[in-house]
Order: sequence, then structure tokens, then C-alpha cells
Amino acid sequence: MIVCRCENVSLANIEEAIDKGYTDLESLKRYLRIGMGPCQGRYCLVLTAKILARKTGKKFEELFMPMNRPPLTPIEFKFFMNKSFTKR
Amino acid sequence: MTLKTKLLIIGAGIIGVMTAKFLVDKGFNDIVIVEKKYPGSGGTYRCATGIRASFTSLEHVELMKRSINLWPILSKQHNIPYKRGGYIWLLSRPEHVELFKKIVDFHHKHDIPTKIISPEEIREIVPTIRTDNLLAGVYDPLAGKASCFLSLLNILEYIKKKGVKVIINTPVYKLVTRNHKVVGAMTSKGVIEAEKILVAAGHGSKKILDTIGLDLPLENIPKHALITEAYKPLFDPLLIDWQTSSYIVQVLHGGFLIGANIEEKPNTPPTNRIDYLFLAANIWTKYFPWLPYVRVLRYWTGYYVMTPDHHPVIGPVEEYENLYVATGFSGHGFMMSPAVGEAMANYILGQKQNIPYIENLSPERFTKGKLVKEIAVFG
Amino acid sequence: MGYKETGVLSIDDLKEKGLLPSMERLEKGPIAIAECPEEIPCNICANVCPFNAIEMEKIYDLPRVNPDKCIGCGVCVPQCPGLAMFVIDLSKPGKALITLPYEFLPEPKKGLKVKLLSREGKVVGEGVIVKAWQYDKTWTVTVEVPRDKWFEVRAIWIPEK
Amino acid sequence: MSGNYRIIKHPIIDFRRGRRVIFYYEDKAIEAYEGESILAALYAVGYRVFSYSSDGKRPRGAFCMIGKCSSCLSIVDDVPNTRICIEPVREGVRVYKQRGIAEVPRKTNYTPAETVEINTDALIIGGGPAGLQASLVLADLGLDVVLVDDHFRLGGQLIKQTHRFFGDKKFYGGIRGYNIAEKLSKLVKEKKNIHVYTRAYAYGLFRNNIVGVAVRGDKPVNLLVKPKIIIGSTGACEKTIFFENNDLPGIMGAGGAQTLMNEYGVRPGDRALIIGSGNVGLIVSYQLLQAGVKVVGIAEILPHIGGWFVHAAKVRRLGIPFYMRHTITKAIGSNRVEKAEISMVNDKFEPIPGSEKVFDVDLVLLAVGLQPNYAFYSQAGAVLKYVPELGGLAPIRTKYMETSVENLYIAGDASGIEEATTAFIEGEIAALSAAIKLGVDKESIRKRRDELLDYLWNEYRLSPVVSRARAGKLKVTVSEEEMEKIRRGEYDGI
Repeated sequence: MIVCRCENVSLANIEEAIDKGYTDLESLKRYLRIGMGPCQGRYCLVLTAKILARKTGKKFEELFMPMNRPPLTPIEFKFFMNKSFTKR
Repeated sequence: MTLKTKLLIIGAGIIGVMTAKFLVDKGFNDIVIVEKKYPGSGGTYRCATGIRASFTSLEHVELMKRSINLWPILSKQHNIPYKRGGYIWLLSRPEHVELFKKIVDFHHKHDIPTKIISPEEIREIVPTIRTDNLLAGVYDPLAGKASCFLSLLNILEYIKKKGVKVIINTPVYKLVTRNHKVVGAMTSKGVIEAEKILVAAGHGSKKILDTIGLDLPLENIPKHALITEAYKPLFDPLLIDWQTSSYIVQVLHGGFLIGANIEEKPNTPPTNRIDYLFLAANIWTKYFPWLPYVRVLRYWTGYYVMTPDHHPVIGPVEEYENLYVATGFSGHGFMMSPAVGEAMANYILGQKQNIPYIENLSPERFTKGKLVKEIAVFG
Repeated sequence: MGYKETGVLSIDDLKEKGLLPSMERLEKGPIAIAECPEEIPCNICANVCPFNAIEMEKIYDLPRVNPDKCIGCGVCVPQCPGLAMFVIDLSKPGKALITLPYEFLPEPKKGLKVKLLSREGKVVGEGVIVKAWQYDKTWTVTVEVPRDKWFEVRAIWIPEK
Repeated sequence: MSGNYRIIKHPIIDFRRGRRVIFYYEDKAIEAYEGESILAALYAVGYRVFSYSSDGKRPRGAFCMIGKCSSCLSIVDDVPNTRICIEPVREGVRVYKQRGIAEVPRKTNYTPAETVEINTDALIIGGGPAGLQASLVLADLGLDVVLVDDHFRLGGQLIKQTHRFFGDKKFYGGIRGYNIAEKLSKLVKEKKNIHVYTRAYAYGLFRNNIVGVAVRGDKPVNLLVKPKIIIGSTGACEKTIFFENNDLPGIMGAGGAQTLMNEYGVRPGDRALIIGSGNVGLIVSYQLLQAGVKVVGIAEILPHIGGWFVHAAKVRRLGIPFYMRHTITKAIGSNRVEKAEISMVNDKFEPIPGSEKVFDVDLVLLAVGLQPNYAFYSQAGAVLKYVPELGGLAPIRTKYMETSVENLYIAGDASGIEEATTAFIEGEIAALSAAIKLGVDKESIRKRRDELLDYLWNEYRLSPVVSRARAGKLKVTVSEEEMEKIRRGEYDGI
């Protein structure tokens, strides 16, 4: 049962990590790299927070405060190479 | 909540956690770590993961030599991904080559095996790199990189097992002192009484120390970094373009992490700047012809906690009994953390230090006018 | 089990919601039945009816077909987004005419024999298309079916040749 | 790999295919048509595995079909990590399957994207129902609008809908989704003061109020937009669930299948099982039948149908069975779905052993709900709230649709999952509010806005079938005074 496709993290991986004591989402995320791949956590972070909420009995809201960073989708470096700006 | 502990560590970053680890190893485990957000949320998780001893001051060199000895041991003990892949400074101007010749001489005197290498040699170590504009490089084979995530998390898991309490999402509002002696800290969840306190709170350190009138000359300088999608390992060393003081490193997970120097006012909010992306692209696409087709995955900002001499502030505080600080790493906290953790453990236990010159990094050096000189601060 | 479990409306469900015309009216001639038991915020049928025979006040009211105004023209059939409008005509002895929407291939043609599908999608017999017209890709098909199947049949299936 | 999955004749849609082109997949010549994505073209001739997981072991198939899930990363003309579901086919392009983490690109000849700075009154992010409506309203008021959408065609989810929309004629009720998209796109393109950019991804808000927009294509452009106001209408993405082999090729989001069959005219499979009986699951089932796919059943974990009855009746009378209190427990197959197993669940939604049913299918569609695309608002610093009734995290806003980041408005599914009618209305309310903020302060604008608000809250949303969404929207809508407090960090009532 795959939770994070990009980093190939399964439900079993997550449950095992929670049992080990990774009970805050930010640590869990870095421990397993959930949501750190190219899809930017779009599908998996909410799911992971739900698993965490279920296993720890905490509220989803306490566990998950999204922190999105740019670029919101992976962008090639070729977009940042032209220094001469045109105004339109 | 009222909690009592022998040692309170403020900040669950790599410095606080390493300190706890060395204490635990010596049988001292009555420790509470209090963290404003989550472990690593300050500088640790934002760092470039590089590790080197090739500095230009005795203090840094000795501290880092100890760290470099400790990293492989820690890596084994705690299953931390770590690789000695080296550093290369890329030099494009004759005066820089001259400067580095002197630096290399200094390194050799202190058993750091750096060497000047030719563009051809650079190309051997770094496949696909363009060296058209380069005159030479300086290679530090002892340098390396480690996973900043697993360094912190695996050690944290270890110290928790050994009885250390870690309280997250709990900012410290102020230190509590009595007769020039610290007795605890006021947090968002109440007072934590402590016999000793270590402030290892990164960019939050200054604010916390201000609450007892301890005015350390720390400045938080916004810094910018990005990472690309992951690729198969291409080159091991961290590369520094000396001209622009920008670096690139392929982290152990495969992404290319780039930091570049862009002017910022101290103590301003570290917000995202579009020009940073252009700067990073323009520096490194000149070296790597495939980089235009690589995708930027994430761009983040953080702080370098700078001191006037760009050296850390570590040691006991003279004015307050039982208060210790470990901060102001000026961008090098992660690489130094094993040696600093060990040294802080020694201070806290009242044991002898084994790192030469470490006393020179004490907080009192600023008031006593004994600043350390360092010229090689990158990125 | 109710229609929210099965996807199938019973005659009692429709009666209860007040959506079923009287037998007397059905036997008089064609009339539209809105098989729309939930209060969906939608008023398309009422809007398109040329005779203003479908009454709604609020957008989420159930569509009430006025038996005196509705002539069973079928204009509403292809335009209902839920494909929930049907026209039933029980005025002819021995048979029933059902007008229903159809959005599949092959295309329906007058005179074509078709399979009759129940509300559960079961083949319950054969019928003949007596009329078929298209509005914006949706066919409105009138099929002649055995009289006793007037409530049961709600779809057709045209076998490929 | 063989077969032809292109839909030649469809009861509703006329597929107008572009010029025939030949490209190469794993060195084999593939016939395709301009306007198709590489993935759609490959799917049409029978390919199902497009990539492998990062460790190179697990096959990955098409999933989202809109460039978000990264299950189709491939090497296109020597560039790895290319999402082929949104990469258009081109004559002669060479495509290879990516097996896990790739080597750095071999391609080295490049043209940097042009960088263009634009000042504008309003930036609209997302050209679905809400964004299109907002753009038209602002343009009619004489404001300068930049409209960006990451797809190469405007319309958002409208372009994949073959059914007529519910609602009121005033808000395009009774028109088929793709026809609404065509109609509004045409209107938008006619406006001189709406500058449309497609294949354009708004990748972040930066210091000095600059929004970076990467415009892909033959002439790539990095637009640095400096808008006075922003309306985010970034839509939603699908949720996924856990079951054994839930990443096997052939398991797809319902929206992914809609993209394949209704946009590209490619049949997504031969036999399908649908998971979820919400409107999306019901509608996609009907659309599959129209596309010639056999639907073996719809599994629903709850004891009742999730969507509207009329949608359920439409598929039920065509013979699709419902399996209530059932969920998928396993997908079976080596490289792609060959069978799928569902099980009955108990009151705790746990599968009951012994209740398994196995179907021979090559397609499993997940229609288990949508979640708002919140990334842009979160990155911009807007305060969000988790509201299950809205599908997940949604920004707090005033009834005028302004978020806690001043001058950042929101509309449509991004503001919390609802449907097209409310997206149009929210888009218009956001646009009118933004116009007022920009100083276009006519009595008629305020009057129109009041009418819309009244209709939305006091009539439309009072329908019992949308009561859950209404309750959700109430939870994220605050008064202007409360919003001021939230901005100052003083309000913790949220």
C-alpha cells in the first residue's frame, strides 16, 4: 500500500516509523522523505497526517500546518537564465 | 506544566541534540530539550550538509578536525548517511589562486591535506563540468557531506530512548534567573525549572539571551538555497565558485543543492526572492551544460546566525552561573555539531576539553575584544 | 432498501414525493414525469418547458409537473441534466409509450427493435421505436412497450448489427 | 503492446484529431496526432507502464493525467523527469521509459526562456469555471487581466464533462461542460484586455509581490507578473486510498480517465471497476459506457449512494451494479491490473474476511473525493483550515472571497469542493470585490454583488443536496472584522 509514490513510501513504512516515535508530521516527513519528491506532497501529506492522527489520537489540525515552498511545481533552470527582462 | 530537570536545552537543532547525545553517552540523561516548532526546524534542516576542516583560523581548524574524526563514528553508531567526497573551490582569477596557495600552506601546517589541482583534474573528479573559465581548483579530500535529516532524527531517537525528554511546539519566552544564576525558563506551556541551561536556539538565541540582558553581537542574515529533483550520483564533492561565493552539492539523496550569496539586510524576514533563482541558475548553468533541463524542486530561506568574527559562540557564560550558549555558527553549525556537542557536554559536566583553542570561542571574547579572524565564509 | 441504496425508484417513492401523475391523467395522454426525488438546485426543466407546465419557486424545489398544462411534448427530456425526465403515454389500449433520453451508439431510428431495460438494467423485453429526434446530441426516443411495463422500463439498448 | 484504444465514434463528442505525426518510444515508431499528449498517444496503442518507482522496482502507470502525480516521468529527447501526460507529441521526438531515478540530462543545447515583466490589474490563476468567469467580469469592467492556466487549453475540468450542467440558465445550466468551456474560452479570447497564457504554471509568490509564471512550449517564457490583485482559482486534485497494490498501472484517478477518453478520445480500458459513488464516480461510469468501456460495478464504502440520485439512476438502469458497504481491498496483476478484489466492510469500515469478490478488470478508477489545491495560498501565507466537508485544507476568506493575504482572492473548488455553479458565482463575487478594491466603485457593482451573495447563500446553498458543502463553506467564511484580527494574528476562533 503506497502512500507517497514519488519516494515510494508505504503505509507499513509510516506505521513502523510512528511506532518508533516519529509522531510529528515534520519529523515523519524527513525520516521517510514523504512529500519531498517531485509531486510536492500534493497527494501524500494529508494522507500521512490522517494516519498519524488515527494512530496517535491527535487531531488532524494539530498535526498538519502546510508549508508550501516555491516552485509549486518543479521548474527547469532554463526559465531562470535570461537576465535581460522585457517589459510588457 | 511544571517540569524539573538537571539540564534544559533550548532548541532541538543539531547542536542541542548532539550535546544531549554526548551527555547521554557519559551517563547523564536528566535532560529536557524544548523546541519552539519541531526538531531541526531552524537551521539544521535548511543547511547545505557540507563538512570540512579547511578553514583559515586555528580555532575553526581544530574544531573541525575533531568533528571530521567524529562524523564517521557517528555515522556508524547511528546509521547516518555520510560520505567523504571532498570539497573543491573553483578559482577563475590569478589573485584567487595566489590567495589559496597561502591557504593551502596554512592547511598543510595543520595536517589538512588540501591541494591545488588543475582544470583537467577537476574534470576527472567532476564529470561533465566545464572548466573553460577556470585557472585551478583547491581540493579538500577530507571534506564530505551527511544527511541533515537523519543526523538529527536518528540521534534524537537514540537520546529519547535513553531518557531525554523532547518537548516540541513550545517557544521559550524568557530565561528565569536568581542572583546571577539561571533557574529555569518560561515557556508557552509553563515554567521548566532547570539546574543548568544550554541556549542552542540558532536564530532565536539572541532574543532569548536578551531576556536576561545578555547582549551577544549576533545578527541573523537571510540566506537562500534551492534543491533540484533527484538524479543518480554524478559527483561527490561540494563545489564552491569562489568568484561568487556560491556552492553546489549533490546531496546524498540525489538532488543538487545550490546556495548563492545575495545581499540581504540583517534581521529582516527571510522571504523568497525571484532574483535568487536567476542568480543560482546563471552561476551554475555555466559550469554544467545539462543544468538548464534540471528542475528546481524547492527553494527555501533561512538564517545564518553571524558573529562579528564569523566564529561560533560556545561555552559557559561568565555573568550567569550554569548558563551555557552554543550559537552564532555563521553558517557552519551542522558540520561542527559533533565537536561542539562533545565540547558542550564537557563544559556541562565540568570535564576537560580536548579541542585546542576552544576557549577562544567563549561568549566573553566580544566584551574582551578578543575576536577570532576567519576569511573563508562561503555562500 | 431505498433508492439511495439501490439507485432505483419505486412507484411508492414517486407517489410519496408527489411526482407521479394520476392513472387517470396518464390514461388521458402523454405527460412528463420528473423522476427527480432530491432537491437538486436546478431549474432547467422548468426553464425549457414551452408551456410553463413545470412549477418551481426556489431553485431547489422539486419539479412539479402541472397535469393540466403538460402536453407530454418531451422538450424537457433531452435537456434535463440528470436525464430524469420521461414522458409516459397510456392513452392507447394494450400498450404504453415511453419517451426517454438516449446518449449512446448505435443511433436510434424509427421502426428499430430495441431491448428494453428495467430500472435495474435488466433486459425485460423488446420494444419498437416509434419516434426519435435529436437535440444537441441527445436523442429523445419514444418506444412502444407492453402496457404492464410502463413503470418498469427506463432505458433501451440497441444491439450492434 | 498492441491494440487501438482510440475512440472513433462517440455519441456526444466529435474528436477532431490533428495532423498525423510519428514519434519513437523505446526506439519503436508510434503513430500519433498533434494535440495529443505523449502519454495519451502511447495509451491509445496499448502501453500501460510508463515509468518505475524511484527504486526502479514498481511499475507506474497513468494516474492523474494532468502533470501533478509524477507517475509518468519519462526521458523525452534526452531530458529525464518529463511528465509525458502533459507533454505534447511532436514529430520525431524520442521517448524512453524511466526506470527509477534518472541520470542527469544528456541534452545540452538549450535556449533560455525569455523573461518578461508584466504589470497588470488582476492575475487570475487557473482557467476553469471560476477563473474564466472572474476574468470576463473584470475585463467587462475595463480592467487589465492576465489569465494563466497550466493546461494547453482553457476550461479546467469543464472540458472533460460530456453531461449537461445542473443549475440555472444564468450560470450555464443545461449546457454540456465542454460546450461551456468552448463558449467561455471564446469570449475570453475576444477580450483585448485579457491576456491569456496556457501551459503556464504560477509557481510561486515572491518578494515585492511578484508571481512567477513558467510558460512552457516552443518559446518558453518566464513571466514575472506584478498584479494589483490576484484571484486564485486553482481547482482541486483527486484523493487516493490505501489498498494492496494501489499503485499498479491501471489504477487511475477518475479525472485521469476522463482526460483520456473525453479530451483525447482514448478509451482508458476494456473493463472497469469504480471505487466511490459520489457524483464523480457516477458521472465517470456513465462516460465510460459512452466511450464503450464495460463497467463491472461501483463500490461504495458507505451504506448509501454518495452522489445525486439522478446520476445513480442513469447508470443503474444501464446495468451497472452498486456494491454498498464495499471497498477495494486488492489489485491483482504483475505489471498492470488484471483483477480487482472488493470486500464488504463492517461499521468501522474494516473489510470483513470472507466477503471478497474478485472482478476481471483492466481498469480501477478511484473516485474517492477531491481536495482543494491549496499550495499557492499556503505558499503566499494565507491562513488555511482543515474542513472535511470541503475536501481538505481551504483558505479562510471573507464572504467577498478575500483571503487573509490582502488582495489575494479565491474562488471555485480551490476554495472548498462544491460544483460548477458555485464556482461561477464565487468567481464573479471575487472579481466584483477585487474591482471595488481597485477603485471601480459603481453602485451597480455593489448591487450585483449583493444579489449574487443573496442567491448563493440564501437560495442555492439551501438545497438539501448541497448542505454539507454549505456547512463547510460557513466554517471558512469570516466577517471582515474577524479577518482583520486574523491578519493581525489576534483571532483564534478559527
